[in-house]
Amino acid sequence: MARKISFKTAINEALDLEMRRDPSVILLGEDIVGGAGAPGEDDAWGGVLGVTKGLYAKHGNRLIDTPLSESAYIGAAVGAAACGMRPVAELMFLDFMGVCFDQILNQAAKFKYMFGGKAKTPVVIRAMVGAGFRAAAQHSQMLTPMFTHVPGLKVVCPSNAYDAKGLLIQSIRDDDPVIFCEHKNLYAHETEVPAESYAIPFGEANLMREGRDVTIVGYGLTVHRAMDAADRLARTERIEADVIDLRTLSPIDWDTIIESVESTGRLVVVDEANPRCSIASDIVAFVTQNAFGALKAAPQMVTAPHTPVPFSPVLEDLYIPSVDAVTAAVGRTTVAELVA
Amino acid sequence: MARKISFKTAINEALDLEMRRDPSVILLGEDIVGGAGAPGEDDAWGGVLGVTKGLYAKHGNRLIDTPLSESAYIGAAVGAAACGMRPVAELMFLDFMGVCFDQILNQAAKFKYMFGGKAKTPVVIRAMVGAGFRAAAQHSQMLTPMFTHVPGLKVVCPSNAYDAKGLLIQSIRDDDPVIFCEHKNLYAHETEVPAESYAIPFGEANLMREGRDVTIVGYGLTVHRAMDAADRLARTERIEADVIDLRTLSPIDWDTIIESVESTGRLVVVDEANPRCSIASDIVAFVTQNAFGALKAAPQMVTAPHTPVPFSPVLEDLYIPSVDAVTAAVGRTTVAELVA
Amino acid sequence: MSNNPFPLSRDDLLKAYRTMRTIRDFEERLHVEFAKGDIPGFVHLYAGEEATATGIMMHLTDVDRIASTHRGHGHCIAKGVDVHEMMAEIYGKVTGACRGKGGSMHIADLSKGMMGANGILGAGAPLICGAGLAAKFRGDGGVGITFFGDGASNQGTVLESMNLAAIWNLPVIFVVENNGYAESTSVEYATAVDSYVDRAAGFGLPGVTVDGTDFFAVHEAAGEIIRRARTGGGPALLECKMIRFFGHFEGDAQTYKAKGENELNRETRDCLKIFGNRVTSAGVLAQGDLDLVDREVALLIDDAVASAKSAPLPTPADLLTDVYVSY
Amino acid sequence: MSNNPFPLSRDDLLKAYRTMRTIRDFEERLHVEFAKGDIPGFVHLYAGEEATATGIMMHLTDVDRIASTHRGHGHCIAKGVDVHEMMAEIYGKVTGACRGKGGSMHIADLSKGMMGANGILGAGAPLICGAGLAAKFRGDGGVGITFFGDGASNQGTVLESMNLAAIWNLPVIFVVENNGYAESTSVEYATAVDSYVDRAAGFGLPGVTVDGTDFFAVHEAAGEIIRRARTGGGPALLECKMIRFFGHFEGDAQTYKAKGENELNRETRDCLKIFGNRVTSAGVLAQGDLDLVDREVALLIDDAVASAKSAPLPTPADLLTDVYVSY
Ligand SMILES: Cc1ncc(C[n+]2csc(CCOP(=O)(O)OP(=O)(O)O)c2C)c(N)n1
Ligand SMILES: Cc1ncc(C[n+]2csc(CCOP(=O)(O)OP(=O)(O)O)c2C)c(N)n1
Ligand SMILES: [Mg+2]
Ligand SMILES: [Mg+2]
Repeated sequence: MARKISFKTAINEALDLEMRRDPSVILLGEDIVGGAGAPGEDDAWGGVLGVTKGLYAKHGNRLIDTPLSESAYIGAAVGAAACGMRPVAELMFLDFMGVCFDQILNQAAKFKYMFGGKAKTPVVIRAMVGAGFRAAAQHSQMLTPMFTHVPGLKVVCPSNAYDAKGLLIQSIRDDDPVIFCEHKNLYAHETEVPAESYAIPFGEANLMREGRDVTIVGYGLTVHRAMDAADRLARTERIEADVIDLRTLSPIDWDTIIESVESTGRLVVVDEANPRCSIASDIVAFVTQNAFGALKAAPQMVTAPHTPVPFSPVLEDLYIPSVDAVTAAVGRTTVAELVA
Repeated sequence: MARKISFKTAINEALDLEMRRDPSVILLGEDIVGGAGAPGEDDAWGGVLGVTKGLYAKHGNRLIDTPLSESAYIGAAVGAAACGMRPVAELMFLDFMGVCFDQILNQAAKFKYMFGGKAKTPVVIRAMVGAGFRAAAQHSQMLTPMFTHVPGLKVVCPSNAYDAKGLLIQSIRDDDPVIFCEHKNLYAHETEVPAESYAIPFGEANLMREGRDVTIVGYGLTVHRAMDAADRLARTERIEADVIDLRTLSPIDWDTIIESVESTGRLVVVDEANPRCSIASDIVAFVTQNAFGALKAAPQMVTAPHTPVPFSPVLEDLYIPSVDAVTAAVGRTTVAELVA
Repeated sequence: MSNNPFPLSRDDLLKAYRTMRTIRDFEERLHVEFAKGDIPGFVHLYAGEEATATGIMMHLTDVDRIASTHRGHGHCIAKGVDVHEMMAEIYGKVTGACRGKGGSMHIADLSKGMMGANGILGAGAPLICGAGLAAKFRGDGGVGITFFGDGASNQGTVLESMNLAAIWNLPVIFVVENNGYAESTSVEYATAVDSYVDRAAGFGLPGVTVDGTDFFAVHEAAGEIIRRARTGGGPALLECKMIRFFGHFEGDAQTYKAKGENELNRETRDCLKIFGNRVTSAGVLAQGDLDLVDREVALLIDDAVASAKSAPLPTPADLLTDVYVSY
Repeated sequence: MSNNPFPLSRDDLLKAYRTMRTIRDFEERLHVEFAKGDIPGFVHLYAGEEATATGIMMHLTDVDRIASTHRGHGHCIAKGVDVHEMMAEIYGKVTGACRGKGGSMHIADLSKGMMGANGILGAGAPLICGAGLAAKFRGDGGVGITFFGDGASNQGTVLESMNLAAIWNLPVIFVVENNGYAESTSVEYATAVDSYVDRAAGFGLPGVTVDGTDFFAVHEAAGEIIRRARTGGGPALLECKMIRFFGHFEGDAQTYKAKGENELNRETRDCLKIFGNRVTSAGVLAQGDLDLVDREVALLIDDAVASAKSAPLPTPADLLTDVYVSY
């Protein structure tokens, strides 16, 4: 039975279903229940934006509010995972990685390899990413490229409620550490979502729209910019685009991307992260090295500028890759032919 | 007067010269003097590998040994910089970024922008990078792409003693936060270095060798692999390569790279970092987007594999990009033509 | 007035009151404007906590530096940051303290020794150690003060910094603004020690706990600690127990608080009322003196809001500037 | 023996001695082999500190977990990790505990509850909180023990973890291995408190300091703390004052130590000698019993080194495996 529910509700549902299915699943985070030791109501917050609201009533002490000590509780989640639990830790904003990164970079990500394959670390770290919330430079970053760079980590960034539910369920069942990135400006976004449990395998991108002229790749929020751009291009320029939603950044579905570019010959990657060593550059470089012959024009990267995220809404709106920027990039891949 | 000195000595000399020139330069780090509060000799260590040895005798209390609290002392260096000092903080191994990254990512790198241009943070963070030391997964990473990704940071990685001295002097004089990466396997490497003070400007790559057939780009240790590969190619295949030493990763000298590729039409980037969202992918993507017409073949990336750094010497030697891997990649850029 | 029982002159008392009233009005007004939807982003109000920022900052000059928090408006005002520039910043205008690029959580004015509000809990502690180190090298007698909440007191950065400041004998003061809550979580749940004085002792720091709603208690305790730090006596911790009148941020339903908790606090523990009663009943200031300040401050805030609203926005070019000194 | 004054049986005393001797020989032998240049990378020796690892680990079984440090050989041996696999790992052989991928700083054996040596100071503290949390959820009565040095005691991860363990009442024990030095830096310089018991108190943790070279003192203190933790009594801190016989790592000239410091320590504070004297003078064990153990251990270490040297290296294919469970 599918109903329209929000991205936020889909995440809540995925957590609920996995907690019912597997007693080793526990949730840790700041105010994920709320009101700990306070005189008022229980379950007072359900997370800073209410994503985990209501789970405490269903699962009680398997949700654990933490002190404001990310190193300690993210590390505790990692350690518990190495001891057979399946913790889902909420790092409110991924920007806070800076105070707990070692437990991810040098511990969770490396156990398996460093210990010769003898360790398993099934921990999920949920965190909000992305700009548009007027939350300024320390609460709006993507940082997805940094995690994608790290061997041993899996990195997920859904673009809609359906994927959010299926990918989070897979993340919890996956035996490797997963960084689960939730774009805060997608929380209210609704799609049809089945009530029952389902897992979306990692490394399978979603071909959202089929065209023949150009391949547009995005993830998270930028998938929507890519779709809007594709619609506009179809209407106004009769350009038909393949739009690929990566869904997972690591592992990444190279086959689907390469296959599409081999048919279109043109590639535009839309990435909300900063440009240097970005997901956009990663994809353009891989495709160029491995499908150079198929390219009819220079691949184009549409990213945030090489700046922190500005506070002022007028600037922040310019910071996030726009539909105009995507259509312009597509335009460059069509004229670029002449140059090439 | 130029003499042959080691990379390590060149760094020591740069620190000494800048401390003489500018009283606001101070050094902080773990055991950079050594023996603090201990019964034995003063200046007992001069850093874990002796890089700062002898500076205490010359500059006394302007070298400060720190407790093992990277967040506190790296942050203190950042704070002191915001208050008019020019601290050079040693983060022994860049791998330790995980315990202090916030002070770099969300503080030092963002002050200037977040405060509307009203802040200046002239801090230098020196750290060892790279594999080959048999130091295993937590003491051998490059991590250069992560820092290069961050707007507001400047990232330097010298390949030889001459550059190390000139780039460190520039780093100390620079008004922005600089991550100064010292490849531990280059410390003993010697080149001719003038005794006097000189600064090498950021964003100026070094064309180490001129060819016409292919452009090979590297930084740090991989510059030497690139040079060896170029020599071998010239001897055995009569292939002449441009070899470009980036010297600084952010800012990066796009002009020199593009200019070279426009003349050779072929590009190989050699990066000791892991492959995803790497410096290699960053350069291949930028060049492809901006000089697509000049490319005669698919650009090639030679990087470490997508794995942590293994301990066993036999595996670690396979992990680091080899001369063979570089020549093979150059080979692919020449045959690739047919495919294209 | 000859028989002034307070350690502050009449003028200083008026200055203190004006500062507290300015913070209060600034925050109460933001609460109203935010509800209208005029203000973007996260806004954390300092209302109820004014006596702490003011009692401490009365001892400081521009050579002294502070590192603030996400709840930084009060610290900014007490440290002398221009109220018009603050308001414009919160509205995202180019006339703001950070030219609209920082917003409420990042207001800074280094010329006033205000090293920035901070969106990262505890991040100010290492930074202020650096300020203290710089002051020590310069020998300018400056002190550094870092503020952090009861919740942030459990951040490793804060804890490491206490040890660092102690072994380096830095002129640094750690001010715990203990308002009992971290978002919706109580300090009793999150912090495993009854008094922060014990926490400080574990790092060799002297510590004092005061009623942060009592300006005079804060002023006295801070004065002694700051004097000691200035004269080479080293770092210390000051715990101020206080009240947060509003929610964690604007929009917080506050269901974790007890019924009537806010009303009772405003009734019985309003630091402005407490201060007013003290100074008027002592006959050092007349109610009329305070009323005059109230009227002046009201006008100031009205004007700050009005000019912030009408101020120009940043231009697209501003997006790309200020990344590097040489950008 | 009827009149055994010790809280351990004759067999347990022999077991303890064998463990300490195994650690000592393992480390002394590595010192020799390293000097020959046969051993790659950084090697940090535990020699001199054996009584601490052994005194604590005597109370543990495989259900209990430990998180170790860069100086982890002693913890591994005392926790029951196979000596042959350890030696092979240190030589980078595929027969090693981590198939040659980890080396000295990353030896682990989760089946024995050994969660890994660690190259990152303090990193074991959060991890062991997770082990304690898992034990609590499973109700298996397991405890978690994290070791860290006097230097690492100033890492934010360790400090945050003490608070976390306290508020969650985790069955976790924080063992400070205070050997007086962090690399070349003295604990007096780096740590702003005289006793770690005071540091613990700042996080609401009970703490005890013992002479870490006295097996019986460690064994008794650890026994009590561990028993309490097992039965829901919560976390605690145990400071063990000890001696590092060798340098920080192999190759350290140790000029920061006092002249004759090492010799004097080996003479007067050798935990093996102290243990031997105690048990023989009490007549519970005869010198002959100890000598027999010494001979057996010597053979074990000889064999471990010989087989490590002759063991096969990893193959190129091993470079790419074990990154992901499903790699
Ligand atoms: C490192 C980090 N973790 C979490 C947050 C999210 N956060 C912002 S304010 C806050 C509560 C802070 O409580 P407290 O320190 O007591 O200060 P108060 O809000 O009560 O003034 C939290 C959890 C953050 N900004 N930074
Ligand atoms: C986070 C981090 N910082 C610094 C280092 C480098 N380092 C390795 S061991 C060591 C000294 C540790 O001293 P202590 O904690 O007292 O342990 P000990 O070596 O005395 O056993 C240092 C500084 C590290 N490995 N990790
Ligand atoms: Mg609070
Ligand atoms: Mg030590």
